[in-house]
Amino acid sequence: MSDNYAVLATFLLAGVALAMLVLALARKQEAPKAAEPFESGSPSEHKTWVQFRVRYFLIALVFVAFDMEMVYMFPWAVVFKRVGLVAFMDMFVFIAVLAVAIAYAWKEGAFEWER
Amino acid sequence: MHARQAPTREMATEDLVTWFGPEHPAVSGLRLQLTLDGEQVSAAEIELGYRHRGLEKLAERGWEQAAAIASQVDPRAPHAGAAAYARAVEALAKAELSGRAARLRVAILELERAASHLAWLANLARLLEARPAARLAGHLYRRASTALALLAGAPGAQRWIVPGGVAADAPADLLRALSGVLDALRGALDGLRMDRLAERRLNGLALVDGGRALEMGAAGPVLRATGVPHDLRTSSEVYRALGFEPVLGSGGDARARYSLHVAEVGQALTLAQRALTDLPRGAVAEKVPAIGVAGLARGHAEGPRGELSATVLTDGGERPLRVAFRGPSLAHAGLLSELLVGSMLADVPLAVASLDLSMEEAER
Amino acid sequence: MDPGAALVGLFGTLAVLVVATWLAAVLDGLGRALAVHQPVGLAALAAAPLARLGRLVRRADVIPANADGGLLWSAPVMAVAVVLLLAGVVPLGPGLVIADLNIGLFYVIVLLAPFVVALMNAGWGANAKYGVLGAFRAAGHLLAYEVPFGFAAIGAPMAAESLSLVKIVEGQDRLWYGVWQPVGFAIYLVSAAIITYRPPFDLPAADDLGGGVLADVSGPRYLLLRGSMLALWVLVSALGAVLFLGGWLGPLLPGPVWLVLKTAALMLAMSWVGYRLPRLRVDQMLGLSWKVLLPGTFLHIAITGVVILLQTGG
Amino acid sequence: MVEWLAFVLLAVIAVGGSLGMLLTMSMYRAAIFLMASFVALAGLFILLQADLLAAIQVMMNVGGMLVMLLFMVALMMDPGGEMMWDMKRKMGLPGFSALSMSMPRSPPPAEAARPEDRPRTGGSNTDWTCPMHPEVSAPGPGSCPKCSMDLAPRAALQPEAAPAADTDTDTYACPMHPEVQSSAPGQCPKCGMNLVPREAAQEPSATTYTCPMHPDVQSPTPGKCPKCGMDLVLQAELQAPAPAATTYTCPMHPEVQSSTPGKCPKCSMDLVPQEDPQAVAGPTAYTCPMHPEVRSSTPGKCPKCSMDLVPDESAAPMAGHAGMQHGGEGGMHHGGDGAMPRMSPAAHYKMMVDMAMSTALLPWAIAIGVVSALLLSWVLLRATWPLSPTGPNADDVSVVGELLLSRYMIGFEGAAYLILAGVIGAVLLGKREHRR
Repeated sequence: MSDNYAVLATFLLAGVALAMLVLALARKQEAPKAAEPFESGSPSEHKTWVQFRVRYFLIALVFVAFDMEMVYMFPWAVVFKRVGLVAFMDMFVFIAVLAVAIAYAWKEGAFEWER
Repeated sequence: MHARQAPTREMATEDLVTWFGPEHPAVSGLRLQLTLDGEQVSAAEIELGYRHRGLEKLAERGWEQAAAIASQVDPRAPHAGAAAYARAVEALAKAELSGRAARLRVAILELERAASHLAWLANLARLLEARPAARLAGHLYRRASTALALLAGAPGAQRWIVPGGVAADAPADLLRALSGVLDALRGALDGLRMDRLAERRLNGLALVDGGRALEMGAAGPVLRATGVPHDLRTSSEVYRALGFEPVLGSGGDARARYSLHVAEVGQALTLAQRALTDLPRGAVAEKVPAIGVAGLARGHAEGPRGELSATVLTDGGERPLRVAFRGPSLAHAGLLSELLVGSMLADVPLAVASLDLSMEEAER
Repeated sequence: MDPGAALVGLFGTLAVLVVATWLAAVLDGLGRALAVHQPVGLAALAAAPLARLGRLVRRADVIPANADGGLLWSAPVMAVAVVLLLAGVVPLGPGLVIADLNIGLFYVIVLLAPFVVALMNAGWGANAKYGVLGAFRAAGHLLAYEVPFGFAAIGAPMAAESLSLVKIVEGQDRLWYGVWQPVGFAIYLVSAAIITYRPPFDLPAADDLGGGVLADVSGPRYLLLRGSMLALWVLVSALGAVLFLGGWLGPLLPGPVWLVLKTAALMLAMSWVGYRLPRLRVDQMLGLSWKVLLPGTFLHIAITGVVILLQTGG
Repeated sequence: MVEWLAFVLLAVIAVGGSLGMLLTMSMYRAAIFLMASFVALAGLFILLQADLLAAIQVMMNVGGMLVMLLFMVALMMDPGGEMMWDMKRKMGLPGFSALSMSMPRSPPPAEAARPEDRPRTGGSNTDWTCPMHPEVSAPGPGSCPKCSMDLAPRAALQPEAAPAADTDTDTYACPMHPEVQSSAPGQCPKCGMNLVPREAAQEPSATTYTCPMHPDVQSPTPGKCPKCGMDLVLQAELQAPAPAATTYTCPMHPEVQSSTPGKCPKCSMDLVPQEDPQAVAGPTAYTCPMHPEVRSSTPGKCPKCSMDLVPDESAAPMAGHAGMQHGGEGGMHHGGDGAMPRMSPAAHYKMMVDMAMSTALLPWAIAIGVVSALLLSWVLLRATWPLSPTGPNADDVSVVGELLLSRYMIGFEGAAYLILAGVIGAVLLGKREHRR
């Protein structure tokens, strides 16, 4: 197993090195005017890094919960065939509870875009 | 789990203020200052001045210049501008058009409308990424432009409507080309129709209220899509003789405008075809001198984007004292600052495009 | 694996990836041409990406004024690294895999998230309005794809009793999972289009943002980012072929050829369908993901579970 | 050997990530550092042959940190760290730039300054330097040979604190700890900074403390800002009284002097009032700490960011500081008595931490630091080190699955209820948060 990861680590290092090499070899732009960020042809005047209102706020929260859920699903899926009906019933309850969560979030308008 | 960090007070976020246009892939010719709350537009300011050419001043240099400039007011509808100006001069000289010339003018104005509408359809479909429809509309636009070129020459040399009539008679093969375009359009109607996803994007987008539109001075398809039967052509005898009835939309949103444009393309091509069949005999033009008559006169034409008018003030001299043009685009642009509020940023290009603004015409 | 073999594997993978990226660009153009009924010669389609490559290599690397250089720098590096790490686990044929991990599928799902972060870094780091807006759209992508993607893919390990991609392929020797898990397959393809920024889900780099996260990226930096987006598309499609279309399994032809054919077919289908659909807004994409795809995956898991139970019980 | 290398690399990334998070000015970077740190920890897990755990670690943290990033951007002021970075640069604080954002590039250079444009100020203040490369020194304006930026007077880049009047001072206080009061010059017992003289008018009883970032925060006692956790400072330091204007000068061309208001002959800007150079040195113009282009002759709020304006001496001829005993480069490094004194390393560190994002992220930084330390020491003390494959290739996933479905079923089902509770809580919280 660690063999596999050693190879993958080589891949990681190679990817980083490759990208850095390409960036290092790239011709740099010297004209300062060219370095102005694109904003439809006008010089940028307003603050860019603002406290942006993330409108998928609620979805982001629900997402974290479901992300966690996936962690449980994969080990379950692997042994599903071996364990059989018990695993199925188990997952049935699991998914039913999650479906309730989704339904609740849906009903409360978490998936609707705020207007 | 991370929300504990959130203060229990209201969430105070900042607006992102950005320029949108004039050099934007989706919006050109005007600059919008969008205030974005999240991705939703909370305020939109319009800034003009990117297409101003000082045409009205240039037109005061002489009658010849004025006539040429009239067809440059709206570069995407040169004949409508020329027609408005010609009517103004004809009204000054109290000249009458021959029946043949009037019918030929109808043909070219309608063909121009069809071409302009098709270009609009292609643009909107492109912005919607309804690529098959965009390609189809673009193809039809090219065919309509070719037919237009048969009549009035290549784009850029289009001074065909002149005071007193038209510059040249219609070529024999124009009618054939026209029915060819019409057939192609009939075959393509299904392809031009929006699919459900695209329709959902357009539904309720850039919704114009009929009363508000009238108040702001909107005209053309933008106004007709709200259901207001305002069309200069209804008062024209030539059009009435050809069986013209204005097409009306309902809803006033971008979807209504889309279907209105599709319907008007068919109507325009049919009208052009009818105008060219059984042309009455007669001269295509009379000489209408602008020099020697004094006074103020105004001429109108229903262009593809709405009513275009030209006002001429003269003391009978070698050059007009004042030539003024007016079109609907400025009023439509004025609507934008209301329409965009509350829409998503991704919808802004669609909303702007759906109004079919010609900033050249708005700023002259 | 000895170091020599690892190096051969590395350079082999790099070569395959470069060719695959070029093929992806060709398939992208082909799908587009098919979608808009535009007759284009194959030679022109094949040459276009190469010409673009030539232009991008020569162009200068512009770093916007006031940019956060570190983040800008990290974006292509992360993107390329993720692509290489993913390429290392895709099984090309029997025994032809660099690293057969026993958590293979989970590993893939986990590694897709840093790619989103890479695009976000490109957008935020540019310190430009459209880039920042694009970055937030990119974050929306993670929220939209990850849960349906993982749940759609879970049908395969349920049937194969392993997360190893090799075992998943071997489990399909009688019937492809895609055949009896059509719901999961369809949801997988949609969420794969989301994660790989295929149209109609190419929001972070959309036209209304003038290119979004890529608006202020140019030259070789653009090449790396755009190229890794295309390579990611290849890899996720190949994974789709592995999970649902039996990977390298097929008669007559050698294994790798089958995998390439299946991957190319999936990519062409995604490209063709994608270019026919209007681009979605972020809210529409998130709505699709949470209101349609996620309940769909619940259904998919239930059906798959019942089928497996009937099979083993009966 | 390879394992050792990997171990060291991962350990450096893990610790460096948490350090970077602690010291970066940018909220966004802090989240990225946090992610990097967790991913490096996942690498350590892989070294321990727990690849499933590593994958879970990466998935949860990249997803979770990304969501946290969204929240931080929405909730925290100055998410990009621009303002903080600017402040750090203005105060001339060295160090840690590698962990913070890279320096903003300057706008395109204007036309080269002509020799007669040089301000006729004497002394060492004609030392022009590059904002990026302080080692560059030039006698006049120009561009930096290293980065082509416009050179700026060194004194303008490292402004001294508002010098107090040379008379009427009978108390000395620490610039950072206003509660420290002394009747004689000396050093602050808390941070070791030199005490600065304070005007008698500012009696401790009349002072209020405010946050440099949140002017609406007012407190009669020193402490931390409830909004951003920065140390409160004396409001009087931020809002100095308006001086009596006797001469007028151009904000852009300090050599332009006039006894009446009017326009600058060089750039037609309105002249701004300025104190007589020979009179008592004092603040002559007010500027925003964040937006140097904002200038005002009276104290007030910045029109761009609503921060309180602070006195700015850079517009005034530096030679006129009669109250300064050392006219030379004051500031941090060779501080005179009247200028902002030299900072002790401890004070410097404290200020760095205050300015960095650490106040928001401190719990995270501490948590990750502790976890890394425990994990690292455990790895180091393990008996089987260096690591080698042990036993058969155990299928971790199925073992976990079996356990989940047999012994820890309650945990499995419980997780679902936990998620349900989480979703409900999130929705309730989100609805309350987002209703404006």
